[in-house]
Amino acid sequence: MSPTLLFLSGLILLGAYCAYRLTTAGAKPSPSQWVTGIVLLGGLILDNLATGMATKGLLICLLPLLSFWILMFFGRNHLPSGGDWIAMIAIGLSLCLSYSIYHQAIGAYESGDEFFYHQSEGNIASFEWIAFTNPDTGERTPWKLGFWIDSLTAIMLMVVAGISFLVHLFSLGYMKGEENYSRYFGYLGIFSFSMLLLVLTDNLFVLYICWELVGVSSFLLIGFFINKDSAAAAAKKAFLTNRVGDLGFAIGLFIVYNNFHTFSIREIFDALANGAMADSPWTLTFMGLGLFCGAVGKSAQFPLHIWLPDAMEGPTPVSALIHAATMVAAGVYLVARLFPVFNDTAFLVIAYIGTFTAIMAATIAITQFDIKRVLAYSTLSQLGYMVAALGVGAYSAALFHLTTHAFFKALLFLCSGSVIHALHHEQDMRNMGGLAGKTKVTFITMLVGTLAISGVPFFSGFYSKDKILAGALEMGMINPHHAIIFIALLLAAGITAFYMFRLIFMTFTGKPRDRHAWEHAHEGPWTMQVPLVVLAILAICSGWTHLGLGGFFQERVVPWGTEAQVATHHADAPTLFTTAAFAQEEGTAVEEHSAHGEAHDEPVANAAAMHEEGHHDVQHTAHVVAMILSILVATSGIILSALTYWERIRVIDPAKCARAMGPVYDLVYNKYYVDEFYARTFYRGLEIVRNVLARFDLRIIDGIVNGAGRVTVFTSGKSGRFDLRVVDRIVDWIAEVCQHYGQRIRRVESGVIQDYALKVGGAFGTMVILWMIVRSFFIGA
Amino acid sequence: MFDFIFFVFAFVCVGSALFVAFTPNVVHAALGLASTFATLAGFYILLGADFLAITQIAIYVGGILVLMLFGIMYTHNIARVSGEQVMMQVGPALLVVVLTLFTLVATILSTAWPAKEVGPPQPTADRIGVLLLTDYLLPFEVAGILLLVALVGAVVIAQTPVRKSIEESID
Amino acid sequence: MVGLPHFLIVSAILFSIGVFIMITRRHGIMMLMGLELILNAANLNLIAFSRYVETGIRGQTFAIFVIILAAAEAAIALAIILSIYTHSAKINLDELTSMKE
Amino acid sequence: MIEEAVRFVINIPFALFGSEAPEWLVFVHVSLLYGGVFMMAFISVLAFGSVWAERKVSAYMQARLGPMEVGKYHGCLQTIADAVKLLFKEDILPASADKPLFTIAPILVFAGSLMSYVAIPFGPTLKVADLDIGVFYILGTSAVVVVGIIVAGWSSYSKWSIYGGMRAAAQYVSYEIPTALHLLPIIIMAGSLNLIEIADQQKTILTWNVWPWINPFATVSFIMYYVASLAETNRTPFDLAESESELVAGSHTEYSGIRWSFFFLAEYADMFVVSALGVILFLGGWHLFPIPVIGPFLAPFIFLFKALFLMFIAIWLRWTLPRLRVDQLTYLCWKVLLPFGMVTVTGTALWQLYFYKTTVGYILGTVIAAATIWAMIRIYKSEPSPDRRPPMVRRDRMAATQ
Repeated sequence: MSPTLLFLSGLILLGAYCAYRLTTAGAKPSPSQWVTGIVLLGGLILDNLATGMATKGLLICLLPLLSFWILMFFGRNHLPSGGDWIAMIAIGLSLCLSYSIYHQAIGAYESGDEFFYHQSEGNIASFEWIAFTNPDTGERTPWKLGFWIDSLTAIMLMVVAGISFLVHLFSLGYMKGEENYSRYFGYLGIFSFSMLLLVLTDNLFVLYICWELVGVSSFLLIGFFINKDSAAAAAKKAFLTNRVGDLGFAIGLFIVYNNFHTFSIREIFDALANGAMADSPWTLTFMGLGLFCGAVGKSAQFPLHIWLPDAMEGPTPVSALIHAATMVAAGVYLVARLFPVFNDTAFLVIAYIGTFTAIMAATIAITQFDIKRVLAYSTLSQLGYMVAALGVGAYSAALFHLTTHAFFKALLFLCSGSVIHALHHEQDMRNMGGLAGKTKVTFITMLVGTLAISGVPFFSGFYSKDKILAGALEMGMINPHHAIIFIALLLAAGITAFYMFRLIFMTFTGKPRDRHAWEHAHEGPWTMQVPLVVLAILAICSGWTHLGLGGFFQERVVPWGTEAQVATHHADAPTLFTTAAFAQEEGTAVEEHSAHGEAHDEPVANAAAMHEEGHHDVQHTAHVVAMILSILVATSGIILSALTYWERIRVIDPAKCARAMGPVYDLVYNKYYVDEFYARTFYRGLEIVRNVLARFDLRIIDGIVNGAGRVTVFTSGKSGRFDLRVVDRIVDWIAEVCQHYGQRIRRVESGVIQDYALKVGGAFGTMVILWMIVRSFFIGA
Repeated sequence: MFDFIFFVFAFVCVGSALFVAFTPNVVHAALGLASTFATLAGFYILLGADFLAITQIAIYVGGILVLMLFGIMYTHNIARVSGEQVMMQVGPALLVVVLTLFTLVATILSTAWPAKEVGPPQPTADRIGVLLLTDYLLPFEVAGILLLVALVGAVVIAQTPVRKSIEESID
Repeated sequence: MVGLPHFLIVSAILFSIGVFIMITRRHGIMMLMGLELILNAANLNLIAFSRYVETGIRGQTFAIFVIILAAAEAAIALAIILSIYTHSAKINLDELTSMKE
Repeated sequence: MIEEAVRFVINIPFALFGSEAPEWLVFVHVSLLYGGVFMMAFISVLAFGSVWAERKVSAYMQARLGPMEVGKYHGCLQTIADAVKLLFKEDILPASADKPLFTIAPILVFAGSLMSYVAIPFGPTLKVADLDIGVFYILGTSAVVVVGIIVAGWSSYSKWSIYGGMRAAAQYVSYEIPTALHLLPIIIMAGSLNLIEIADQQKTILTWNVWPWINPFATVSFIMYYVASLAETNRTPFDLAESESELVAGSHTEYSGIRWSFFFLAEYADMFVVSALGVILFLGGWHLFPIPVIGPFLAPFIFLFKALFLMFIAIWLRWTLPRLRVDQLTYLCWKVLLPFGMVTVTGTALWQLYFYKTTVGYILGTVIAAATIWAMIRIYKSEPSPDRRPPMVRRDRMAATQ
C-alpha cells in the first residue's frame, strides 16, 4: 500500500464521515461545516489544477496570508460565523497543494528519480528582489528570491499544512464562542503563512524574516487570552527568550554574508563544496553555532528552553500546532536544511545540548501535575532527541522523528485539549481521573499517542526513536568517550515512557477525584473528534517503513542535491566524526532495506558503496542493540509507571518516593531552578550593571553637563552686563538720534493720500520745468 | 460738421468735468461725470470707434456710475442729502495742475504728429473680436479672470457676516 | 480742421482735472471719480492714436482692456469704501487716522 | 427721402439770402424729426393703446368690464382723457427735493428708452439707422435708464422713492447680465450684431431661431430671455421696485403731472423695446409665411403684431402671477438664469459646430423638444406630495429659525 493510496483513502474516509455528519447534523449546518466537507471531498482536484511548482508554492504560502488579511479587516463584523470558513478554505487548499507537491516527491521516490526543484533552474526565472552596488568596483550584487523545493520541503509542507489544517478543524469546536474568535483564525493564518514560506524559501534572508514572523505570530497566539496576566507574561517571555536566540541567528547570518556575499542557500552550498572556508575552521564553527543559536531559541533547547512550558498559557490547539508540532520543529528544520554548513565542533555542541535537554526535560516532566506542562516538557525532551540526532549525524532519523513526533505530539495536545474541554478548563491532573469511560474517543486516541511516544513497537515513535538511538550508539561505539550521549538518550526514553503513562493513569483511570467535574464531563463536538482520530491513525502508521513515511525517509530526504554529493562533501572532511556519522546514516538506510527484503534504489546503493565495508558491521550491531535496549527500557518504564500510578496494581506510593528523594525532588519539581537562576544571575546582573551605569550617568555625565551650565551662567552674566552697559548704550544713542530726526521728517508723511498726490504732481511739474530749463539752456548754447 | 460736433462735445466734456471738480454735491458730481462719459462716447463715435462708444456707455454709465451712485447712497444718510463737500489745498493743487497741463499742452503742440489721411470709419466690432481671440487671447483670458476675481473680491470685502445680520434681524 | 492734437488737448485737460479732483477732494468716491477721469483721458488718447497714427485698431483693443481694468478697479474700490464706511462710519479718507500713531 | 424733404424745407430761409444751410443744421433737424416727432408719436400711441389694452384685458380676466364710458367703443378714449388730465395737472415740486436732479430725472429715463428706438427696424426699409452693432447698442443705451431711476429716487427726498429707486436699479443692473447672455446664442448663430441681418436670416416661419430644430438651446434662451426682460422692465411678477403695498409707487412716488407721465411712457416704451428685440432675434422679425412674399408695406404690421403679442403676454402674466420677494428675485437671476445662460451659450457653440441646420440636427432638436414637453406634462400631471415646497422657501425658514 503506497503512501499515496493511504493519504487518498484517509481523505476520502474523512470526507465521507464529514458528509455523513453534515447530513445528519440538523436542519442548518454552519458554513464552516459545509466548507470543511467540500474541501475534504474535492481538494484532490487541485492536484491537477496548479501545475507549476512555483505557482503551487506561492499559493500554498499566500492563501493563509490572504485569509489573515481578510479576517483581520472584515472578520468580526462583516463575515458570517466570524469568517472561520475563510481560514478553513485557505488552509484546506494549502494542504491539498502541499499534498500535490508531496505526491510528486513520492512519485519521484518510487520511480527512483531525483526530486529536486529550484526556481532558478526551473521554468520560472527567479525573482530579483534588490541589488546592491559596490561604489568602488561597480560590482552589482543582486539578491534573488525563490523557492527551494526538495523532498525535505515536501515532508515539512505536509507536516505543517496537515497539522495546521487539523488544528483549524479542532479549533472550530474548541474555540467556539470565545471572544475574538475570528482574530484567532487570523493569527492561525499568519502563522501558517510564515511557517510555510519558511520551509519553501531558498534564501536565508527570507528565512530569517519568516523566522521572526513565526515568533510574532507565536507571541500573538500565546497571548491570545489577553485579559489573563499569566498569558501576557508568557507571551512576553517567549518572545524575549526567542530574541536571545535570534540574536545569535542574526550574528550567524552576518558571518554568512560576510564570507559568502550571498544569502542564497544553494550558492552557499556551492561555495562550501568548492572549499570556500576550508582554511578558516573557527569562523565556520562560529557561523554554525550562531545559526544553531536560532534553532536553540525556536526549538527550546537547554539554555533557552524556559519559554516553552509557559507558552502553554495559550489556547490548547495553539499549543498543539505551534509548541508541539510545527514552530518548535523550525529549529530542527533549520539545522537540517543547513546541514553541510556545520562542522564537527558545531555538531558536537549540538549533540550535547540536545542530549542534555532531552534528559533534563524528561526528569522535570515526572514531577509536574499540570497536564499541558507534562506534555510541554515531553516536547522539550523529544526536541532534544531530534537535535541530538542531528548532532550525532543521524540526519534522516532526526527528520523522521520530527515527522512522527509532530503527529503524535499534536495528537497528545489535542487530546489534552479535549480533556480540558471536557472538564471545563481543569488542567491539574490531581483533580482528574476515571475519564476513560466518559470520553472514550479521547482515551483511546490518547493511549495511541502515548504508546507511540513511549516507543512501543509497531507504533510510529518506536521506529524513529530507535533510529536515533542506533545512531547515537554507533557514534558511541566509534568514539567511546562520547558514549554518554547514547546512555543519556536511552535513559530519557525510559523516563518518557514512565511519565507518559503516569499521565494516562492519573487522567483516565482510578476514581474520579473531582466528582462534580467528572459528572459533567463530555466528549467534544465532531469537529474536535475527527482530528483526534486522524492523528491517531497517523501516529500509528507514519512510522511503518514501507507503508508510511518511514521508508521515504530512509533514502530520499537529503538537504541538497543527491546523497552522493553530500556524502562526498562530508567524506572529504578531515575528521572521523562526521564521516562516521554519515556512514552510519547511509548504512542504516541500506540495512533497513535489506532487513525488509526490498531492493534498494540505485543511487543509494552507490552512495553506500562509497563507504568502507567495516562500517556495515558497526551499523548492524548498533541497530540491533539499540532496538533491544529501547524496547527493554520502554517496557520497564511502562511497568514502573503502572506499579506507581495504576490504582488496581499499585505497589509504590509516589508521595513516599518524593519524600524519600527529598532535595532532589524539590530540585526537579522546581525545574532545576533555571528560571530562578536566570533571575538571580542575568536579571540581577543586568540590574547591577544598570545601577552602575545610572550612577555614572547621574554623577559624572550630569555633573559635566551641570558644570558646563554653571560656567555658561557665569559667563553670560558678565556678558550680559557688558551688553547692557556698553552695547545697549550705543544702540540707544543711535536710536535716539534717529528718533529725533525722524520726528522732524515724519511730518512729510501725513497719511493723507491727497497730500501724496499733490507732492507727486509737484515733483513731476518741478522736474519738467527743470528739464525744460536745462534743455533750453543747452540747446540755446 | 465734424468740427462743429467736436467743439460742442469738447465744450460739454470739459465743462462737465469742471463741474465735477467744483460742485459741492456728490450726486451732482456723479451726474456731471455721466455727462463727461457720454460726451467721451461721442468722441469715440467721431473717431470711428462705434463699438468702444457703446462699451463706454454700457460700462461707464450703466456699470461704474451706477456703482458710484450706490456707494454714495449707502454712505450718505438721506437727511444729509445735499452732501456738502469741502475741498482742501485748492491753491497748491491748482498750481500743480496748471503746471502739468501747461507741460502737456506744450509737448502736444510742439510735437510734429504724422499727418495721415483718414478714410471713412469702418465697422470695428468684428475686427476687435478677431484681435481679442487671436493676438490678444492671453490678455483677454487674464482680463476675464481678473473680472471674476474682482467680482468675488468685492463681494467678500463688502459683505457683512451672514450670521451677524441674521442675529440683528432677529433682535 | 480738427485733428489729432485737438483730441490730445481735450484728453490732457481731462487728465489735469482728474488730478485736480484727486488732490483736492477728501471724499472717497469723489477721488474715484477723478481716477476714472484720468483713465478716460488715457482711453481717449489711445483711440485717437489708433485713428490718426496707427492703421489698425490696436489702440481700441487696449482701450477695451483699460475699460475692463477700470470696471474691476471700481468694483473693488467701492467695496473697500463701503467696508471702511461700515467699520468707521467715515467717508472722507483723510479722517481715517486709526492706523496713525 | 425724409432727409431730402427736411433739407429742402430748411434751405428755404437760407436760399432767400443766397446761401446754403450748414450740414449740422440739417443733421439736427433730421434727428429731431426722427427722435422727437416720429418716435414720440409712436411711443405715445403705443402707450395709449397698451394702457387701454391693459385695463380691458385685466378687466376681462377679472370678469369686469373696465373703462366703458369715454369714447363710443368700450371706453377707447379713456387713456387720452387721462393724458389730457395729466397735462393740465399742477406740476408739484417737493420743497426739500434736489430741484435740478428732480427735473432732469424723468428726462433721463425717457431718453434712455427713446435712444433704443433708433436701432429698432420696423421693417426691412423702415428704420432710423442701420447699425452694425444694433443688439449691443440697445443693450448699452438701456443702461442710461438706470441712472435716471436712481436720480429720481434720490432727488425726491423720500424714503419710498429712494428704496424704490435702489431696488429698481439693482434689479435692472443685475438682470442686464442674463438678458445679454441669453441673446448670445442668437448672435453666435447669426454671426452678426446687425438686427436687420439677423431678422433676414429667418425667412420663413420654419426657420425662426426659436424653434428647437434650429437650435434647442435657443428655445431655452428665448424663454429665459423673456423672463429676464420682464424683470428688466419692472413688470409683474418682478415689479418689486414699485410694489404699491410696500413702497407706494417706487422711485416716482413724488412725481405728478407731466413729469410722471414721462415715467409712464418710458415703462411702455421699454416693454416694446424688449418685445421687439425678442421678436427680431427669436421670432423672425417681420417674416411670417413660408414663402417670403412680404413686401415692405406689410412687414411693419407683422412685426408690430408679433411685438404686441409679446406685450399682451406680459399683461396676461401681470394678472396671473404673484409678486416675488427680493431674495427670490436674486435667486432667479444668479442661480437660474445665469447658469442656464452659460449652458445655452456653450451648447449653442457646440450645436453650431456639429448640428446646426443638418438633418441630424433637425431630428435631434425635435426629439429633444418633444421629450422635454412630454416630461413637463408628466411632471405637471403627477400629484405633488403635500409638503413639497420650493427650495427657496425652506431655506429661508431655516435661516429664520436659526
